[in-house]
Amino acid sequence: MLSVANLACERDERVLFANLAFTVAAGSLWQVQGANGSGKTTLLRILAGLNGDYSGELQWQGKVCSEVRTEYQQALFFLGHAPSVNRTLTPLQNLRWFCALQGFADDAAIHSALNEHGLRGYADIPCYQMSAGQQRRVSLARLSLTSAKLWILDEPFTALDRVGVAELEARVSRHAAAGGAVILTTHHPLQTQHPLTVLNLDALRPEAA
Amino acid sequence: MLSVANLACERDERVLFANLAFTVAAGSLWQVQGANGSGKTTLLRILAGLNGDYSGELQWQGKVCSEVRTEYQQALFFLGHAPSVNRTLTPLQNLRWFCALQGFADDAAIHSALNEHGLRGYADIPCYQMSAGQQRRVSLARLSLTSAKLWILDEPFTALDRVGVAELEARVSRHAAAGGAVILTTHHPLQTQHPLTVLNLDALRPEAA
Amino acid sequence: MTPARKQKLMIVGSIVLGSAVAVALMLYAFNQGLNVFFTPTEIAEGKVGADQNIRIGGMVKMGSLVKQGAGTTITFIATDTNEDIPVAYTGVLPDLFREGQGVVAEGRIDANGVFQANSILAKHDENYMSAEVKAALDAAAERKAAGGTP
Amino acid sequence: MWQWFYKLGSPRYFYEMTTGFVPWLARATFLLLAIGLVWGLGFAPPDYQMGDNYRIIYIHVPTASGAIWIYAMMAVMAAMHMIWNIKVADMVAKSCALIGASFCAVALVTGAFWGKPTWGTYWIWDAKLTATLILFFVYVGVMALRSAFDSETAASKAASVLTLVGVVNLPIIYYAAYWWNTLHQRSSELGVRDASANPPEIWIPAVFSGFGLIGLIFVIIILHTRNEILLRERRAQWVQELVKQETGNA
Amino acid sequence: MSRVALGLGASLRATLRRELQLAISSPGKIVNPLMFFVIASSLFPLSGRLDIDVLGSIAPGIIWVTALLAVMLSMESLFRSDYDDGSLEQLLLSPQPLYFHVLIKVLGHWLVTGLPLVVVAPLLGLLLNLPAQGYVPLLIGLVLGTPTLSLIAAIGTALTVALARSGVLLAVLVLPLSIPVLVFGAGVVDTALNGLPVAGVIALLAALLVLALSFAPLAIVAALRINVQ
Amino acid sequence: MSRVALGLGASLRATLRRELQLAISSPGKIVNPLMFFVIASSLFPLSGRLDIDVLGSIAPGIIWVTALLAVMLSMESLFRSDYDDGSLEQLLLSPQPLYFHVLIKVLGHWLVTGLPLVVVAPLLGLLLNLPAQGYVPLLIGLVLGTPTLSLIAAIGTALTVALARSGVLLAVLVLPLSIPVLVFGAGVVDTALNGLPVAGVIALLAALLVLALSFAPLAIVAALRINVQ
Ligand code: HEM
Ligand SMILES: Nc1ncnc2c1ncn2[C@@H]1O[C@H](COP(=O)(O)OP(=O)(O)OP(=O)(O)O)[C@@H](O)[C@H]1O
Ligand SMILES: Nc1ncnc2c1ncn2[C@@H]1O[C@H](COP(=O)(O)OP(=O)(O)OP(=O)(O)O)[C@@H](O)[C@H]1O
Ligand SMILES: [Mg+2]
Ligand SMILES: [Mg+2]
Repeated sequence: MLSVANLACERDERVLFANLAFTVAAGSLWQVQGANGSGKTTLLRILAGLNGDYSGELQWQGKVCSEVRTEYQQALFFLGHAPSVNRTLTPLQNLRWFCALQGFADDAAIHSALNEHGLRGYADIPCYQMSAGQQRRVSLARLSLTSAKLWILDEPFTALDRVGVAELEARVSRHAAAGGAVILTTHHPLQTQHPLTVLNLDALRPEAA
Repeated sequence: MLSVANLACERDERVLFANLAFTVAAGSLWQVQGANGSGKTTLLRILAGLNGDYSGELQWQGKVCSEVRTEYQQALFFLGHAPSVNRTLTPLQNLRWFCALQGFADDAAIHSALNEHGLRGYADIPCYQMSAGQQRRVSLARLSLTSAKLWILDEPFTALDRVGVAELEARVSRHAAAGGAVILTTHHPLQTQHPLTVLNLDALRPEAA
Repeated sequence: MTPARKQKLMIVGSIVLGSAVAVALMLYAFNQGLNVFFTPTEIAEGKVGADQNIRIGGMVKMGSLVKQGAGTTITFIATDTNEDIPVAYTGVLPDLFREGQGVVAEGRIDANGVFQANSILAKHDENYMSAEVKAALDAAAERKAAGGTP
Repeated sequence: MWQWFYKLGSPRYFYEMTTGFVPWLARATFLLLAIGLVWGLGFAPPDYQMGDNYRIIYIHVPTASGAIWIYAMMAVMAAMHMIWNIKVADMVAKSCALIGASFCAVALVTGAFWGKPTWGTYWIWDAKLTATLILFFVYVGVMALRSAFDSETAASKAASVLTLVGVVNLPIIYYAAYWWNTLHQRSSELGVRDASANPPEIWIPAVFSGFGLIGLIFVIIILHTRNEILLRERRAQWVQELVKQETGNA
Repeated sequence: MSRVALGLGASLRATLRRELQLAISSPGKIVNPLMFFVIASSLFPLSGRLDIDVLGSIAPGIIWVTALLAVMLSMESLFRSDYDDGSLEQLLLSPQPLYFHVLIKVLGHWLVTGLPLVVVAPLLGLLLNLPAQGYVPLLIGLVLGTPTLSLIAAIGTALTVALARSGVLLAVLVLPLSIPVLVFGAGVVDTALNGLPVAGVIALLAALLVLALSFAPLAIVAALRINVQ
Repeated sequence: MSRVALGLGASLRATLRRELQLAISSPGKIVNPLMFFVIASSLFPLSGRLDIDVLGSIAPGIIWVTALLAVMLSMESLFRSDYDDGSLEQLLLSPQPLYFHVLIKVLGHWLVTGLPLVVVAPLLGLLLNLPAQGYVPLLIGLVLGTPTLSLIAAIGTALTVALARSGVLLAVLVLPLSIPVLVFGAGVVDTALNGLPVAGVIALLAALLVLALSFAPLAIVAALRINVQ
């Protein structure tokens, strides 16, 4: 689905990675690993098209990403460090807008997504009244609403309790098993049934090599 | 050292905990556990004196906390969700201010604290140029500078890589072993040699009981 | 003394000191006089030079009001019963403006000592009375002025 | 004394005490206002200079001085809330802000409409008028701050701090009278003290409407505070029982 | 599933609705710019003993300058929370046409912050002794001018969204760009007070509005893309 | 170890140094309020065809009002980043006397934002045709008045620090409280221009400053404690 060729990025004189080349196939589950500051966030944002500060080529289904931008964005779901949840709105209002941006409306689906993520009864409570982990759950409820093929998730397990982590691990595996693709970062060891491809940025770093 | 009697807190109609009573003795290591939204952050902020919205009594060395505030604050180190690191200043400048607030100046100690936390060579780089994990490390370098007895840490492992997590676990155990006391929250299983006391807020919740 | 005590003392000390200094400054200020609002007496005492933009307040002296030309230009004498100052004004007058009534004018004193007003506001006094009472009082005052005893 | 003080500080005591008291106060208020306004607006003789326009006085004066006194009361309540953490005091302060601002607005509007015929202008930057306007701004600031917070505790504490800071403005506003000349008349107390100038037909209705307005202030504050108590204590047992009773009766 | 596919119009309406919901859930967003407008305008007469006629003659200037400041300050929050919480990333990554979404967002914001300013402006006219023949031109000018100001301010906001608390920087970027609107806007009133025909100046204001409507969204989108790196 | 114990004075100096370092590392903090001051004052002459003498007579008002706005806008950032990144918690939990640290922080901020305004004010006087005898009173007034404005604005900032982008709310809180400073500050110039003695007004401004210096820190500390819940 997504293939990367010859990708290199440097920030403030430091080369984070160079000559990176890989292909994320349908049905695969990728974990980007590396020490703090190794460039995981940077890589994920480049893949999502949010950071243009790189050299190399990104291809989506064989076409250069920047040329099929709308198509690529339709197939992509990205979740960064920040939860993308407006604190003054309710989960329902937040997710309605998300759906509208994806081009559909479906309140029933939103409610069931919230239930799935352990937020039954929270649909109409303003998000500022929720704890860090609950806000993260609102954010992750999007995973049940999007029809995107490729998921890019930057430290999605942050702030989740143990049950939440296990559920998310399962969800991610299911998505890959169903023919989607997932790229994520996390510092904790993933427990999934699905085969995992690990991309270790520490090993790749030029000076480390 | 710190004893809590009859502590209760509610937020927006929901009782988070009630009748909480425990004593944190010197040399002990406490982990506050609970699902998302169970009130861990709230409890820690109450203990640190940042949240006054509770009923019950807090005592420090046998005296009511609010009456021996300065003394208590001298003995306390608190680290919340936010890293307390100014992004435009360098780690050195950040830590210098921290030391001044504790009433001393010691550049050599700051440099060695940074080295200990894997930030050799980063002392004079503005913090906004650092990754999430590196900023967290700057924040944690304070642990090597403070002479506080009681550490209260809210999810200190967030954003740390594996090495960082292991180091922090070791540091926390050492502090407890040396006669200090640590109260922390985390969703991941702690690996420490030191005996661990677990306070599970889920089990304590009135409706759960 | 514990450090906490010492801190508290320093804070209280600086607040007390600050208040004292502030009070002293204010007393000084009020002794200096802050008025930019002048009475005819003050003007007669020469407190105001020509061509300063000031406000004056007083009463329109009985019988001093003169309409000139088409009636939009008037002159009258403002008085505080002690001193008088002539005032000239062109423009629309408020309803309450009449002889014997309070007035506030803003403008400058010209070379001839006439206050050239560029705005005039009428002032009601602090008393309210019905038209009949006013008439009765006026009558009484006239009788008194005529020397009669009631 | 202290015991009573603390008792009044308990929302429940406040609520129960006012339950019996408020209807009577309301009736008395209504009577006073009715007499004062009907007499003042309908029957008092016209003023020799301003004719019937001066009748605005029966609304303007009480609302204007009310706005000032209500601020003072709000400040006392804020101080009590900050020092002793008395919740009822904060609820009263919240009610004060609302009606103080309304009174201030009414005084401004009536004053402006009165100013046109008497002074020849709706508005002039005179000391008293300016002071009233600033007071209105301060009220609005307190309310805006309160409504900006999500959390009730933070909102009430922040509003208290601002209220107390705003008190500093009051004497300064007073001395601003040195700055702008006062076109607005000085306090006349409507001749109540030395009944020489203003005849009784004019000041008696004013006294009625004045006391009526004071009554009205207290009635509104108490009703508003009672509402606030029910809202904030809605989970307390006594409120739940009250609600059960009410719904049972209905 | 009960999924309903939405056209562009419907999804723009969703963006507009969200903007209005945000305004309703924090009413200060509507009231505060208004209060700022009133308070800031009354600072001028307080800061000196002005002749009442002079005050009337500078009233249009005061009203327009404070309206400009009020619009600018209230625009500051337009993309702020979306940037902070990551919603802006979601907007940029959505397959929707950003141009229109951004335009709608600005207009929604204008509805809750700019329009109320227009409504209270006559009150300020009273306070500042604006001559009677100035009111209608003032209103026409503000109706045409404040959306333009909003759009210009939105460009500034988008440029500075990555910077924490950038109020002053925003002002430095936006004020010079807004000067033409200010000049023509206050000019409408001035012209009317001098008894001259105002149609020409009004047409210029309208032209500025149309220009802003068509080009500002481009600049805003570009600025947002730069900031969300 | 090379640990040096610090007294209160030395640790206050550390807070002051940090404030200055922050200003140096983002020079916009110093330059932007200045630019705002200059641009905003020059909006007035642009917004209407004013008689040059009239302009001179309203110059003190314009300069003071824009100085007030500039101080207020630049104060917005005083506790912002400290709140966002948690440094404020550390300050509140430190065993140091907050009263003095907060005071020093405000004064440090004034040094980098308020003082430069005083320095460029004469330039604006020139632009706005301020009569010659107005310059010295203007400067004296600004030197005494801007720190007071900073302290008042700091109370507002502290009260609103927990609220996201609260620029307009800040204005609504701070402007009414600042009116006395504005009145006396502009009054100094006005009085001087009318040839009257200014000592009394200056004493009043100084009294306000002293009052603010001693009481504002109390309010600021209380406000910060409320917001860091
Ligand atoms: C917008 C315009 C006006 C405002 C803001 C205003 C404000 C006030 C205020 C604040 C007071 C209460 C003073 C105190 O309790 O110390 C007051 C009282 C009073 N006002 Fe006005 N006023 C305005 C216009 C007028 C006009 C046009 C008149 C009629 C000439 C008037 C007549 C009075 C009288 C007779 C009192 C009672 C006297 C006293 O106790 O001070 N006011 N006004
Ligand atoms: N600002 C707030 N206003 C009202 N309620 C709040 C607020 N913040 C948190 N809460 C409520 O308080 C409860 C406890 O929140 P808290 O942040 O202490 O949870 P936590 O245990 O730290 O959760 P997490 O694991 O997600 O960090 C939550 O259920 C939340 O709904
Ligand atoms: N805004 C920035 N400007 C300059 N350099 C930056 C910036 N942000 C990050 N960097 C640098 O880029 C490198 C990679 O940062 P990145 O955030 O991608 O790391 P990461 O792998 O996600 O780390 P973490 O595990 O801590 O989240 C870091 O070494 C950091 O110094
Ligand atoms: Mg990262
Ligand atoms: Mg938490």
